[in-house]
Amino acid sequence: MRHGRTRSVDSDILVVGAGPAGLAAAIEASEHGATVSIVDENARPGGQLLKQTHRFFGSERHQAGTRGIDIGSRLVATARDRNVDLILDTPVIGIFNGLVVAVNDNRHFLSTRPRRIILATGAAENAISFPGWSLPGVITAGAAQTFVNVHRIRVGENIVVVGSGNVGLIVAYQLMQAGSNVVAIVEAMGQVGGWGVHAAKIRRMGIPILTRHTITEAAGDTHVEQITVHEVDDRLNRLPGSEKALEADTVCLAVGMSPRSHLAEMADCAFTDVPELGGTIPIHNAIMQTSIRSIYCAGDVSGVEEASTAIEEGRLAGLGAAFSLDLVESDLYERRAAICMKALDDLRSGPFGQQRKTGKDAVLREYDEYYKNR
Amino acid sequence: MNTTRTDDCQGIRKSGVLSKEELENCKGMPSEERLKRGPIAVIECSEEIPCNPCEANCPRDAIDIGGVITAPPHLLEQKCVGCGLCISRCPGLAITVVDLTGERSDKVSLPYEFCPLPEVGEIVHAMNRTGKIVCDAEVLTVKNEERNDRTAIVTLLVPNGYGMEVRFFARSGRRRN
Amino acid sequence: MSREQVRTEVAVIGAGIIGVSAAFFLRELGRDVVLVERGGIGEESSGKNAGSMPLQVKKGPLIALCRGGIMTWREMDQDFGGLGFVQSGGLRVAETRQELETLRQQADARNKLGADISILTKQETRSIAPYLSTAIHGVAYCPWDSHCDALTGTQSIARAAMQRGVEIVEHSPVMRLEQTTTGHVNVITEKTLFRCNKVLLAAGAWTRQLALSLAVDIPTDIWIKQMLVTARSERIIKHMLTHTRGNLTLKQVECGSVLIGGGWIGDEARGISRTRFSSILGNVQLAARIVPDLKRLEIVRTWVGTDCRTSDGLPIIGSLSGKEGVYVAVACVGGYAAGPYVGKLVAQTMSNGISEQPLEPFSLSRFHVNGCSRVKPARKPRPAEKKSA
Amino acid sequence: MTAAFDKRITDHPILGPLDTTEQCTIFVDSKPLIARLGEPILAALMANDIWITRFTKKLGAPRGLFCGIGLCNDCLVFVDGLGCVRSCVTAVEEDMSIETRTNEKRRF
Repeated sequence: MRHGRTRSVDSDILVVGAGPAGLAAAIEASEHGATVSIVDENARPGGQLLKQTHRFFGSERHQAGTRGIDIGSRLVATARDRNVDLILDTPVIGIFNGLVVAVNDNRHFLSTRPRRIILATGAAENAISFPGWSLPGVITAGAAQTFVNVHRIRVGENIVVVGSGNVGLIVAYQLMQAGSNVVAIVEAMGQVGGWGVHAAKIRRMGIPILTRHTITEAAGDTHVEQITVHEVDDRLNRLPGSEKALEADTVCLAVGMSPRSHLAEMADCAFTDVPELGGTIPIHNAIMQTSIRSIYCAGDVSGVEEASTAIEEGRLAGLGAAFSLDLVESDLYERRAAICMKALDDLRSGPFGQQRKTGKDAVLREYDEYYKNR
Repeated sequence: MNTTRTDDCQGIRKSGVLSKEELENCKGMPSEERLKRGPIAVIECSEEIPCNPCEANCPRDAIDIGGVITAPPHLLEQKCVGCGLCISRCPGLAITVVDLTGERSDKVSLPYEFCPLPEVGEIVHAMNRTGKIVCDAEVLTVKNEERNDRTAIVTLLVPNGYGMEVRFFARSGRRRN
Repeated sequence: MSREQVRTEVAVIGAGIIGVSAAFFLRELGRDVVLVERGGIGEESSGKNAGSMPLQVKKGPLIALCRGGIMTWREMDQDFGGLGFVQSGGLRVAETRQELETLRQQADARNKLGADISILTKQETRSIAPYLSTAIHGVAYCPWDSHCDALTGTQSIARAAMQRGVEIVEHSPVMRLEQTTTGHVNVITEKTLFRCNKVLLAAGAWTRQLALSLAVDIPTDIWIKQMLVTARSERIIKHMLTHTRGNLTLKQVECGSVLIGGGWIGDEARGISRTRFSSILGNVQLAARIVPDLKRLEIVRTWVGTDCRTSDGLPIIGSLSGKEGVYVAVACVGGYAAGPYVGKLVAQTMSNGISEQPLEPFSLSRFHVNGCSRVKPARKPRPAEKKSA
Repeated sequence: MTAAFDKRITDHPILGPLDTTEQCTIFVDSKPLIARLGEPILAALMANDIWITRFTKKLGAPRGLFCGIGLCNDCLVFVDGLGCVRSCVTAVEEDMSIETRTNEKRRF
């Protein structure tokens, strides 16, 4: 509760969040001569890239085939090269009428009124509840990834993963790499959620993917000792008598993410609900500008996708913010924006990207509506 | 737990395992004639996902994706010599190189990202696409070169007829007698 | 769209602390009661306040109401529980000699009205409250001062009322009120028409708008104020703390969190209330000056609540003259403590025509001359920055 | 936990061998334990087979790791000099004194 100013931040642009979107935004904006600071609550920059030990998809532009951890270190190195001011261990606690307030590691308030704000605050994992879900041993997939790949702690010996989206499949694989045994992946839908290549990788290791199953209980005294799963019908009703017991000490929940949009909400950004993108997100235009003209958003906070799209959105936001400060020539701005938009379209094409593309289009329409009605 | 489920033959979306038909229709699969002629890449990638490092990294331009990044890779089997460079480039670890020309055994080179790595000469349990142990295999080579960026390439010797079936292995702790 | 018609003896509008208590006591008095709420139970002022109930800061006729309130809170907590009621006794701190003198004068006046305040010197203060800053000159101690849990208080009373047979209809805004020629009052929501013999308007700051359909002006307005809560901690603060200047309330609730308030104002933009950073800062600085140990704690949450204000700081309770069967009960700043008792008194009046305490000082007619409001709406609050000066 | 297993991932196919050169001693409920310098308190606890960070006040239910990134507040512990902290995002320091709330006598 101490207060007082320990350091001043007087950059043109303040980016909140040092994940892929925030770093890309800062790099892009600084390339055009803007002074940029990034504030992040964590001790290390990189966001979720810090725990992505797998190779990324996409094209050469997205460093496809490179591991997420390495993409993260490259982004951080580039940002440092460009003199981006990285303010770590400093959670932003609020935006009050354009005044951004953070608390840095010495528990001192740090407040600044930047000319542009880029919100790249990411997403938070969803949970599902069932009897025993609060027992130690029930953790989110992200927690498993963080502890296994960043802190190098094995989170359990025999693990059940709930959810077969890409996150569930990738985390199951990484748990196996860390020497744990994945007992099964449980999926309530009738088919695997994530990409076939990830699923195939899991299956050939002998891990079953129990589609049309749901977890119904985690039992144990002070830690998970046994899991019960049930088969479900099309409407997710349990089939009586279908329960199976699985011997496991850990459950990883990989059941989707929701945008962390509190700061956008505090800043009075207008919102829309897009289930395809994880829920309520600030409306924004194609260059990621929100309904508050000085605030941009990028990455999962503007709709949950993945790191490659977050990087492209970050570039757009950084470019847009720099352009609005008259730091970019129009034709350069348009050229670069077009490249990013084309890349985003590519990443959102195909049957898996289509839904997200539809969601993003809905956000753009909402944005147009919003300005028409004002 | 029995890992083989009745829906295993229902295809990649339902089970996570490519069905026989899906494998046959997959553009990354070499023809039987080509398989008989020597080592070649087998790309088990059937879905439209945004990805093209296999195409970008093939030194012989033997993999074609085309203008749309989500198109599945097309193996140009006449150009591929089975060099195996693509194995570690595939983010989905969906590529193996098989050589079915051996007199007594087939060779399968597959990506392996676990430690400790097996030793040359070790006997392992060879597993198929559903994780079922189908035969014993002998580790022929283990390559963990820097250019493969921590994805080791393990080449297994499996009995004839298993080259297109074996896709993973588990350590058995045994060695060749 | 045709509305479902429902007959009831009494309708109460507004499920805040006064509305749920009135419904509870009306039911205890044998009445048939429907409680209609535009949102959820206790979602506005009654759920967003900090649960402070310092009797010693009240003046005039409010003292008796507040004493009754604290006794009612205690009885209800013993009866059905869940209110988080703690009669910790309260200390009102003086940071200067002049402030201590002010406290002395106020104590003399308020004790005549039953406030039971005693003044403690610096040494006496240190012996009962060593956690206070050594710079404190003295305190006024009042054994009545209490606090409760605003998150659960109104909810628990509502639950008890339901168990006793009160019907609560949530998420049903009342569109208008009508007096019928047969002497009934119609309470009209989107889906339902409640035909009742008597209606109680207990919609807090929104009562003014509600009463417009009856052509009555109830001069209240809204004050947006903010509060903070710290992470849990070992026991530091043992009393309900207030400040002579009126800009601080501090208490440590049972779970270990410290709630910090004192009427610091928040912002409002486009109908949405927001916390104001300068108010957070000022409130925190003041709290840490009074209880230095608080410097160690983390603020985990800040939020804004609303207060219904009247220009003279007193609640408005009683029947509306010329409007047969229509009653009103709205509190004022700091009215949460008195809330259940206000509900009890108005229930008695509605049911029996008389209450255990006279309600004349709180009559709406004090604002009205010939049916017209004769006072301006309450003045705007002073900017918070000045308060801490 | 049902069976003992190695909590520290000493070797990893992608991340390589674990660097344990910088260690420190922390005191958890007065017991000295070895931690890797700079790792979060919770990682140190788990490495030493402590999975419960606290019991809830109302029901006495155990809590431990859940979100791992400081959002859920399930893993709160009490640290001398710092107070109540989220153990998954607070780094250990030499001689740090940590109280897990397995001791229910402590009233939080």
